[in-house]
Amino acid sequence: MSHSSAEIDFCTQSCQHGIRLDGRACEDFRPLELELGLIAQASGSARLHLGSTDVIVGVKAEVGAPLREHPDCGRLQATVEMSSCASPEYEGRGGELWGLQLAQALEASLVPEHPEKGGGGLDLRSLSIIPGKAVWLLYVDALVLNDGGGVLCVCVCVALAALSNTRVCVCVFTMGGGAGEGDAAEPEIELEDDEEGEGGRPLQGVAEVPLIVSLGQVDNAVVVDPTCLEEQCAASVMHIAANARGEVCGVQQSGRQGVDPAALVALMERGAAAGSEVLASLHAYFKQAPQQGT
Amino acid sequence: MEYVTPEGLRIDGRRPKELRRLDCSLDVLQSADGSAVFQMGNTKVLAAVFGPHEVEVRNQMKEDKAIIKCEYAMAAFSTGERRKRGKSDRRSQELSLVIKAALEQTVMVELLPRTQIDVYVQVLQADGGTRVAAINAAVLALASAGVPLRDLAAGCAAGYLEGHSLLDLNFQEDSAGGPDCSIALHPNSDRLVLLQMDSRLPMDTFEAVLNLAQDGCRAVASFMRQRLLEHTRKLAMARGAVRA
Amino acid sequence: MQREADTFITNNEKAFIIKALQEECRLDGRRPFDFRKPKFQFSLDDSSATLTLGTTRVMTVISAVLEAPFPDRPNEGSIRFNAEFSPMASPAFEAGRPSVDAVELARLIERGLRGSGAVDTEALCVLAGRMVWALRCDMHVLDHGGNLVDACMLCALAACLAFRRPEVVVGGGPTGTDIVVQPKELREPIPLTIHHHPVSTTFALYEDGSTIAVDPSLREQAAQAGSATVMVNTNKEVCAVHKAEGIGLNSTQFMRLVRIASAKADDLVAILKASLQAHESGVPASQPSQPAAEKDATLQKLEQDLDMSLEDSSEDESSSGDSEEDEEDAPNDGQPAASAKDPANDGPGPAGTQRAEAMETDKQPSKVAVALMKLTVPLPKSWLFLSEG
Amino acid sequence: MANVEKKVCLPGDLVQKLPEEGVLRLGPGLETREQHVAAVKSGVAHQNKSGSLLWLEGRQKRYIPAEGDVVVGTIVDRYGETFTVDINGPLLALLPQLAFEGATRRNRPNLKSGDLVYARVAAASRDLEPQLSCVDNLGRATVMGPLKDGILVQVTSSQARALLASPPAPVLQALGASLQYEVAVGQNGRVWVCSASPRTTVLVANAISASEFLSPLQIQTLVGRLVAQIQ
Repeated sequence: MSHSSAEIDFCTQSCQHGIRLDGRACEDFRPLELELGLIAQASGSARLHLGSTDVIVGVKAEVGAPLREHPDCGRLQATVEMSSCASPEYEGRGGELWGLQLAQALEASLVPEHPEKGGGGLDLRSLSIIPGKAVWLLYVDALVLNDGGGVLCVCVCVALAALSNTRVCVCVFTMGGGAGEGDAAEPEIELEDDEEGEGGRPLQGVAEVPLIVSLGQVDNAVVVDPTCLEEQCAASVMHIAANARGEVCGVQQSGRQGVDPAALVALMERGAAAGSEVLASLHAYFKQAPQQGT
Repeated sequence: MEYVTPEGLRIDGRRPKELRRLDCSLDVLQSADGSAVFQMGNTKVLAAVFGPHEVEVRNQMKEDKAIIKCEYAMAAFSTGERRKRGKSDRRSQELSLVIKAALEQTVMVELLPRTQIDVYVQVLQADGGTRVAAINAAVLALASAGVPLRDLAAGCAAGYLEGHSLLDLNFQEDSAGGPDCSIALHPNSDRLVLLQMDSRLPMDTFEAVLNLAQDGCRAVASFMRQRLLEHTRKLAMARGAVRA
Repeated sequence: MQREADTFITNNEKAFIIKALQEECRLDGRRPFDFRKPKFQFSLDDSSATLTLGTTRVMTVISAVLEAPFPDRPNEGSIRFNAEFSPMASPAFEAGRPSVDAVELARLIERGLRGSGAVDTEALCVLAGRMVWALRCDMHVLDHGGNLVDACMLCALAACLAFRRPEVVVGGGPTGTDIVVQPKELREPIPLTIHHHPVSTTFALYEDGSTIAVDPSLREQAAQAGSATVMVNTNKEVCAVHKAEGIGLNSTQFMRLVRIASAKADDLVAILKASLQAHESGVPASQPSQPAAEKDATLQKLEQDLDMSLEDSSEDESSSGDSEEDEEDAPNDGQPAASAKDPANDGPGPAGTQRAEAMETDKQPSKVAVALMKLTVPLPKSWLFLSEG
Repeated sequence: MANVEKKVCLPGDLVQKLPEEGVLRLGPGLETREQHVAAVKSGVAHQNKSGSLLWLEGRQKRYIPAEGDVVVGTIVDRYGETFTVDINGPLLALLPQLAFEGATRRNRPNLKSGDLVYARVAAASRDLEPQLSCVDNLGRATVMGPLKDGILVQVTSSQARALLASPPAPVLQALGASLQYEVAVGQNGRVWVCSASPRTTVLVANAISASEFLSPLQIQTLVGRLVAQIQ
């Protein structure tokens, strides 16, 4: 969606005066509306509206083989699909490239760079079933139904929500099921059906996942969680990954201008503060939310 | 596997001629001109309509009517087993075409010459009958977008398993390999705008299944009508055009 | 801007086609419920069949390879249908990736032949879970003269019936599961297991669906308000139906189409079987006429255009007696024209006795004139039936 | 001067030498190559009696517009004051809405996309869309104008010329002896046929499209038989 230059001018000027078009203060997030467990076929799912941005995430857990580099770690694979329902420009292969970029960022934010060491994201080590042979493979599939700005931030939020809502089955495995087959006895994996209770165990390390907060620099003003229009006004947009403890885990910059190094620290501090605040409220919500809601 | 118990109950507890629970909501998306979610049991489909707008590819323009573009896509998480399928696999392409053909009969295209209407269908959950659910969702989305419609087309499927005609098959029943007859009907004029069937069926049984599917369509149509009426009335009341 | 020949037709012709259909006559002389006469040609290596239906020409090639089966169907082979719309067939076709129409057509044929269980995929299993035959059926449209669905379906069925795969022997080797493909010379190749013969009939619908034409030509398709395809086998079982484009029908109208399609299926399968038999027994299937080279090229062209030949018309007259019996048997739902015409005639025949009269009068014209015709002019058979009793 | 009458030429063949003096006008399918006239298509060379005109009669399906030809065209669209018309040529032709008999700004024919017109090529050049007109130089329609009902038969350029010849072509004569019908032959290879009954129309259309290579006697027999059946 492109906006007219008059709209862009107006928005830029109002940001200078600390006024945003939707009535927020500069450091406010848009209202966040979360729905958990709406896709029955998924192991975990969530839908999030952040202002007009609307994303659904479904998480599916499957048993698969580990990567050779990390034989005793589970795997996570993220995809982001820009649905044509969001805009005709995503028709056919229109949204493919952006979807790929978002998926990369999402994956980087959910999973630590060195999963075998743990920390900084989901604990993939806990998803190992038989080291070197079988692990849980988590597919995190995001579907963007509407883009009103801040898609990356929403993707991470909603993926987090879906993962908090995901339960993987408890596995029981027996060695050497096929007798007399010779050398390597194939372990047999049985997924325990536990209908009552929680339907499996929750994932570990969800609380460690950092959130990506976008900060738009509109002239001298800085706005948190910019909308589409504000993203267009901004000379640069900083994407700051911050965890619940308020630590900065990653920084990325986009936009048409650079950022003054002197302002960088202040920006990161603001991003981290905003991020930890949202994360805290999210996690508080996950705790009290009905598990595997309908 | 037994699909109908001796007591006449199906796997999910329905009677043979019973529809699954229907649900729908309108205007669910922000940027689309019209949108709707339609749910039949565990099948859940989202449709978005953009337009009528200018024709994008000039040489596709029709002097005497609107052209309809349709894209059917399945979310990666929509099926039981995760499957990342593109929008351009053979099945999606075929379904896009089929849905488009049914909608071309429903939308009064001749009233909107030289324009284009985009209809995007996104399957969120697939549990059998996605093509008819997609048509239902698309028709509701078109209605909410204010596109002129000839009739409220409604779709429903019926099949035949173990000597029973079954209405509105779910995924398990659908994959049993029996015949599956998907139809869409204009309830007021009683015209079939879509009819597709696979597998083998004697002619008279086919007629029975066809009639059952038609009854299903009428039930779906009255549900859609009811919901659309409520929605329209609610909006009219909210802006004070109608008193409660 | 060049118009697509498929979809563009003048208003005059559109109106004429409808008016003529209501008087039970068509541009090529057929009556509303007549098929053009299919002509089959089979390749000597049993891998392909070519079908000519009026000016529509389709070639189907089947190829088979040994492959690992799909994990969810370990003891089933596979058959895949693929349609190729060659740009030489019509200016409306573009080279490159298969168009959506080609995909839809291939899916429809797939539903008719595979979905209905006509081709036995379990018989294609060589060693369960390890090795199965994977067939690929490529339908190439060479010339688009209308009604591609029926032409492709009939051609695909013909190709499947004619196809032979090499025999495979399982056994031997250290595990006893070695797979050896037998050369053609050693063991007779094996035909596919075909359980029944689904045949498709496409109807062009006009006005509100009360005026219909079977096997529409290109111009008739351009003028149509909608179309419906019904696939029925000779056991009167519906194998697939497809009604999407164009105007809707009510169920009574639709069931009428199903009954007409059933009558057509019997005729078409009979022709197909006769051609196959001729192919297998080694006799050239169609028109054991004088060698092509002897014929004047323009005459040949004329024959093709008019979909008949000298030999045809003579054979036609002699066989017309038999055909009447067939017509009596055909289900008649109150539409005189719905009665099946003699499958051996491409010419649209007025049903029953009218037709016989036409034949009688045909034999009457002056001998000189008839002799002249036989020598030089291939008289379009279709013209013989223009008369209304 | 060498007699080139009815000489069959192929592309590149030299038809004749250029005359030493005087004017020789070349028609379609010919060009000058040094001191000779050469053919660029395959066809039959023709010459008028005085020898001042030389042309090649080819047989082709596509139409190359030439000024003065009469054509059967299909209205494609309307832009402002002009119809665009498909005349089976390489470009769409333009037909001004006022180029009909008696047409004024207030009162002009209301033709829709897909309607047929019988028109004359008023101007044709290699670089412009051909211009059509439904009136002659005096503003009269004579036979031209919109065509109602009927069907089209596609014939080759050579047959279209034969059908337009006077005395009328044998097939038209034979048909006309016993049937009532109307035809409009376009030099673009489109023949419009119309009659009161669809059966007659189909018969005439098929007879015309089959008659290209038949002798007058054969045509007579053929038409006679067909007509006998229809009556």
